Amino acid sequence: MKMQIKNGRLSPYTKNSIISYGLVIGAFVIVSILNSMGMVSSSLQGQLVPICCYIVMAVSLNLVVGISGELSLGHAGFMSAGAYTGIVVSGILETSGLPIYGRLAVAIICGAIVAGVLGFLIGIPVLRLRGDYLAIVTLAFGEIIKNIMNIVYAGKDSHGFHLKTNPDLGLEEGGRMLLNGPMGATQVQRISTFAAGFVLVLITLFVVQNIMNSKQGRAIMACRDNRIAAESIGLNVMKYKLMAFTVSAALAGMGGALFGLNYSTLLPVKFNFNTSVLILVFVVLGGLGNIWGSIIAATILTILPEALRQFADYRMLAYAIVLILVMIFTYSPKIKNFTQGFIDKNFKRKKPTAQTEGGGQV
Amino acid sequence: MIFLSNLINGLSLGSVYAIIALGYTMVYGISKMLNFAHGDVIMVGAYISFCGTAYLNLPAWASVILAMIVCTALGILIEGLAYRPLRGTGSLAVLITAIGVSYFLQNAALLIWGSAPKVFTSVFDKLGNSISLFDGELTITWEALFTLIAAVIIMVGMTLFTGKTKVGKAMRAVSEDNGAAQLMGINVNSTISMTFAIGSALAAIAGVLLCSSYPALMPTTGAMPGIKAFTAAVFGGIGSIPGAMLGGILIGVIEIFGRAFISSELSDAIVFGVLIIVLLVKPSGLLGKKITEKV
Amino acid sequence: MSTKLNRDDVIQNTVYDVYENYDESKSTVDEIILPERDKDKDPILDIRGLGIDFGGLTAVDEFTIAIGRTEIAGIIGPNGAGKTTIFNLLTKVYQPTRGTFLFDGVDTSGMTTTQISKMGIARTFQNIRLFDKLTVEENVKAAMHNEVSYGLASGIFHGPKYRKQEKAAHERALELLSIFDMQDMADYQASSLPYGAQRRLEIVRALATNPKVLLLDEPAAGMNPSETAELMNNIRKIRDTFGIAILLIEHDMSLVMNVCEGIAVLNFGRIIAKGTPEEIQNNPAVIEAYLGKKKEAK
Amino acid sequence: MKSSFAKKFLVVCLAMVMVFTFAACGGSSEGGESEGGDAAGAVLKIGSSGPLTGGASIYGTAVKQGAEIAVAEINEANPDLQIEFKMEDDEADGEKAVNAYNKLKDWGIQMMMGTVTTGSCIATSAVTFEDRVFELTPSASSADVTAGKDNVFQVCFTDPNQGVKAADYITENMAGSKVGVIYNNSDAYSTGIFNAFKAEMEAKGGEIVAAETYPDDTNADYSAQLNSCKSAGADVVLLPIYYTPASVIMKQAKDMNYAPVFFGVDGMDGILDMEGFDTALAEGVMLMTPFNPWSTDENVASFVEKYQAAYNEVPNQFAADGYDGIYALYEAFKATGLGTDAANADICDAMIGQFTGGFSYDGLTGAAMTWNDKGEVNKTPVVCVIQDGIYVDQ
Repeated sequence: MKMQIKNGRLSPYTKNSIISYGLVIGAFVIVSILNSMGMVSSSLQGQLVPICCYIVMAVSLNLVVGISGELSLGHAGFMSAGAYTGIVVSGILETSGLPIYGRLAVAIICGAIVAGVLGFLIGIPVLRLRGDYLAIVTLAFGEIIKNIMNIVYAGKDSHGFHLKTNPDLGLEEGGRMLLNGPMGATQVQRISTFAAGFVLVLITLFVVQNIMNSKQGRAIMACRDNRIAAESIGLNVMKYKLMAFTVSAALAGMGGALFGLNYSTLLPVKFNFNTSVLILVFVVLGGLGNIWGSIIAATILTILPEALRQFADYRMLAYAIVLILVMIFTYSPKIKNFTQGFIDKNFKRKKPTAQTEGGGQV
Repeated sequence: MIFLSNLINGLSLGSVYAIIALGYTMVYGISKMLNFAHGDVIMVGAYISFCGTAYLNLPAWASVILAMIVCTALGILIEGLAYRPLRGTGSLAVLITAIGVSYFLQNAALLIWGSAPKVFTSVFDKLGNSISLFDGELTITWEALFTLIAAVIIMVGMTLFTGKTKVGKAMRAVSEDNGAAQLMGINVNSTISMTFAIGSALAAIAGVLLCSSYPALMPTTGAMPGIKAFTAAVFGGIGSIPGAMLGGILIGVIEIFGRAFISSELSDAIVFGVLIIVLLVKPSGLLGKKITEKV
Repeated sequence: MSTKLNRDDVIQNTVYDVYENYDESKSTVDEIILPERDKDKDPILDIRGLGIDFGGLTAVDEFTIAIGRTEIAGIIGPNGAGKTTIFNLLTKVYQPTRGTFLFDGVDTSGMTTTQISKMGIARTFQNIRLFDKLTVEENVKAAMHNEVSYGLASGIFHGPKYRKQEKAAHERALELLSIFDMQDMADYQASSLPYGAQRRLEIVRALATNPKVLLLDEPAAGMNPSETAELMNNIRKIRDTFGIAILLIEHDMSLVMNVCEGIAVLNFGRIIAKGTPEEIQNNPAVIEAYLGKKKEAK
Repeated sequence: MKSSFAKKFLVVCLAMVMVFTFAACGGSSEGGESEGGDAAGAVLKIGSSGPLTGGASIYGTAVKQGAEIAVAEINEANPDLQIEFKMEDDEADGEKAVNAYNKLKDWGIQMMMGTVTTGSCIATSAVTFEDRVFELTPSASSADVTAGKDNVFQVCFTDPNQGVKAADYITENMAGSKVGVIYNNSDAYSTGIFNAFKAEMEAKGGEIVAAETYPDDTNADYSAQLNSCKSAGADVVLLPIYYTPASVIMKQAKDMNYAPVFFGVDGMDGILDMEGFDTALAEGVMLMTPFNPWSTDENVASFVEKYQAAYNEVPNQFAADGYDGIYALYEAFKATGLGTDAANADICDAMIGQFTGGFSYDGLTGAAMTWNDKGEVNKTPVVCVIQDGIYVDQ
């Protein structure tokens, strides 16, 4: 049973990391070149930033769902925390003379910090629960964040920054409303760019993949694979789950800030349960714990509804059918067995026994 | 009086949640999956009943039966086509498929019935005016009354069914231990189909009751009550029939009370906040079984 | 009696070198079953009247034994006697209803599983509990989290501290795996290992936490006689190499009688006998517990 | 292994989608007809986006149908200037609306008659402003839609405008009444009207005894809010909301024997056409609407007739807004004297000149509509009361 593992063989993490970076950088280069040649449609161009955001969201959620093994249905909540923080910060800095990229960077960092702190605070109670109970509580927190955003009003004028739960901010003439309760943020200066999105995706990949390949990542995955055994070797399960949750929330905050600053308006309703589910779909379809799978799934599923526009009214119906079929096609044991022979022939792994690999189960 | 009136409304809304939650809980109990499409089966049920009365001129009771039949068939169909191929692959794959089914049902309804909301004629329309007490200070609608009664009957019925009948016992066996039940000669597939059938029939009833009280019927009608009922099922302890009932009623009452006495802006936040607190104190819900992992 | 070797010796010497220096005849057991060589030191585990009830049912009661610092001790008993429950009590998976135990002289009341592990009790599980989707090496490295001490920032940025400690951890993991000659399997996914290798990996993982006491829950379950024989050697080897105490639960009497210096027999949650293997073999209460009373046997 | 399979599958999918998108973006997959049109020099491409699927699709669909009637009329009447109209779905979501607009840009949009819903319109108008594409929204009514953007104009009233008008009407014609309000606090439209209404009521000395909200939830229970209004003694209940929740509120009010005067805004229009709605419930409801399908006006009657023939339903205000939107664009464009081959930016500037330069249009939703430089329309609101299932002008 000697295998060819030693000399020069890449560890699975390194290999996956290279694929992920390669995909992202390759896609960026290709799109940039095509763009400079004027070959990218407006439709795709307009989606470049959102795609980057959704990749960040998917990869960060993968850290919780795939790597830490906890089903979270409230990821959009952290996205909204980041988005609104980013919008407010960028709005405050608008008159500061900071260059746009500097402002974007500060806004994104602030978004990450606020979402991260929120993730930490929410994680403490939430992670005491398990399985579907944890899922429902993350859903609840996501809804609560959305609900609270509905009553937050913020604005700035020469007296500085105002934050209230009613619209009477008493802004003086020339003051500007930054957050307007249920109307969300309006008149946002759109400063997100594809290049910034690209950098953000790289940062996210760097953080998540390096964590996976570190002491912390091992501990997080150990807690996922077997909680009792993890405790028995002295791992503080709560600590590592919280770590994954917080990092994931912070990354989601970054993605949110980028997203928020890409549109001139942003309603709190945008970050409802459906958005959380959408991101979860990216993660599951891309494969749990599989980072580059998340990247591809986020990209395809963001483009797909647009690509299906020609089906007009049947568009979302087609999307639903595609989603169901893809799930059955990739996860059904029967179809898997059917294709197994084919795969074995073509992609033989160097593993001693052919047990199923990671992917499917929580 | 305001209190009483709100309480009655809360109980009525809660009863609808309870009936929907029953469907969630049964399906969860037996197949350990969160069937997010359940809310949309409610919507289909309501549409069928609407079509029954509006286009086929059926009497109200017949349209309800029609809705139950169609939803039952739909439930079995969904389970067989979308969920069965994924059995044993872990709950997450099925969860996403359920979301796909939910999208599918909503968009199919949109194509069939259009986006314009239909006004659902209450099945209790014939009973005339609502009950008026205390010189009209307090009114109880027939819908509220019958919803509550229906919820109680259904809960008692389901408890008896799962406790006494052979099929019900088979369901319990499958939900306890799928593999062992199979070895005991229980047909797991048909038992699970049966559960979906019952859950979907309940969904049809819930849809009719929901739309009798809140008559605007749209393709997205089922979504939010679905999520609330799911919350209710977890609140009461998912997998437990009395738990679903209790959870549903409590969520309904908390929602209405929160809206009436605290803040209508934050009523959802209050509902979810209470849920979180309860789960932190009792991690498996009010009446849920404590899950212990054998070491 | 060279029971204490340092690790480097082991990796270089073979098991058998160690065994040749080991004088088995000197290991006798007294009433509190401490081997001669451990007598002058405090026991590593001093378990006093441990008991736990589940609902109204008493699963374990008045469990009192002491384990010497380098002793190999065994707990035997029929199915359902409460053996694994004792392991769960010792690792604080359950908190005891009554009694307590001292570990290395320290009262463990109120400690958590994690704290117990940090103090130096490691265990394996009757039903194997590996980190299935991690590789063999990662399974071992995961248990070395105390010596791999870099923080989250290093984990993210992979700085010099990360590289140094990861390299050390990698070497140490291979070293530990080599005890069972598993270093070549380091990159396999844990769940893909054959059954016996999974059991061995669990032991290696437990050892990686640097325990003072190793609890083995049915280490020979599912093994054939030759594998069991090998396991026996390995158990002794581990004790000698690391100088630690080993407490094991086992149904395989040949293993227990050959390896253990002291044995406690459990029935219905209570100790019905304790002593050396010979004493146990000749104890009527034990025979009754295993074979039943004569009139009940028919 | 299976996940490797999943990956392969995904890769194939990605490749397909990429090909798909690039093929579409290659610019002219649908370009055949439009190029032909350009050659003739007489096709004006007007795009729009609005919710055609999802919960708000009723509004988008109505605008689309109304606009299509107008387009058909124009194309029949004027062979020299044909209008090509294309409406993309945006699900009332800002992100999707920008996507839809970009899709229209690939199609070759010259003017935008949209976006239908407010939130989406704020998102697209920021983009059309940058791209210098003239935008006339039929129904996005928030002041934020036009704020700071010289290229965006509205066919409908702004929300604050409606709130102010409602408060004025109530304080003048229903003096002394105690007003309760039930509004959707997660909706910009509803909140916008309410905030302006409240401010104006305070200024005019009107009394708001209860202001109740509900979250964005189509099947919510409103009994708690109604109870609050009832116990506060409100005899007029302002419903600055859309007609779907309003229909539920009316039913629940009847169930609890509460019969205030309901006062609706333009979102109330459409309530009588709801399938299955008991119009008796709406008897006596007052509403401010710019469009009355039962009006005896000749243009309105002709539009209603065509609309009913084509879609078998009574047009609502959104349909009329869509119709007016297309006509206003058409008339103003003719007035600019530009050819259809003009650059978007030129069309945009010329159109802005028209709209702010005294251009006036007689539409279904108001006679002699004019626009100010803030993009707001100036027309007279009509308060109707529902009697015997139709609107009667007050």
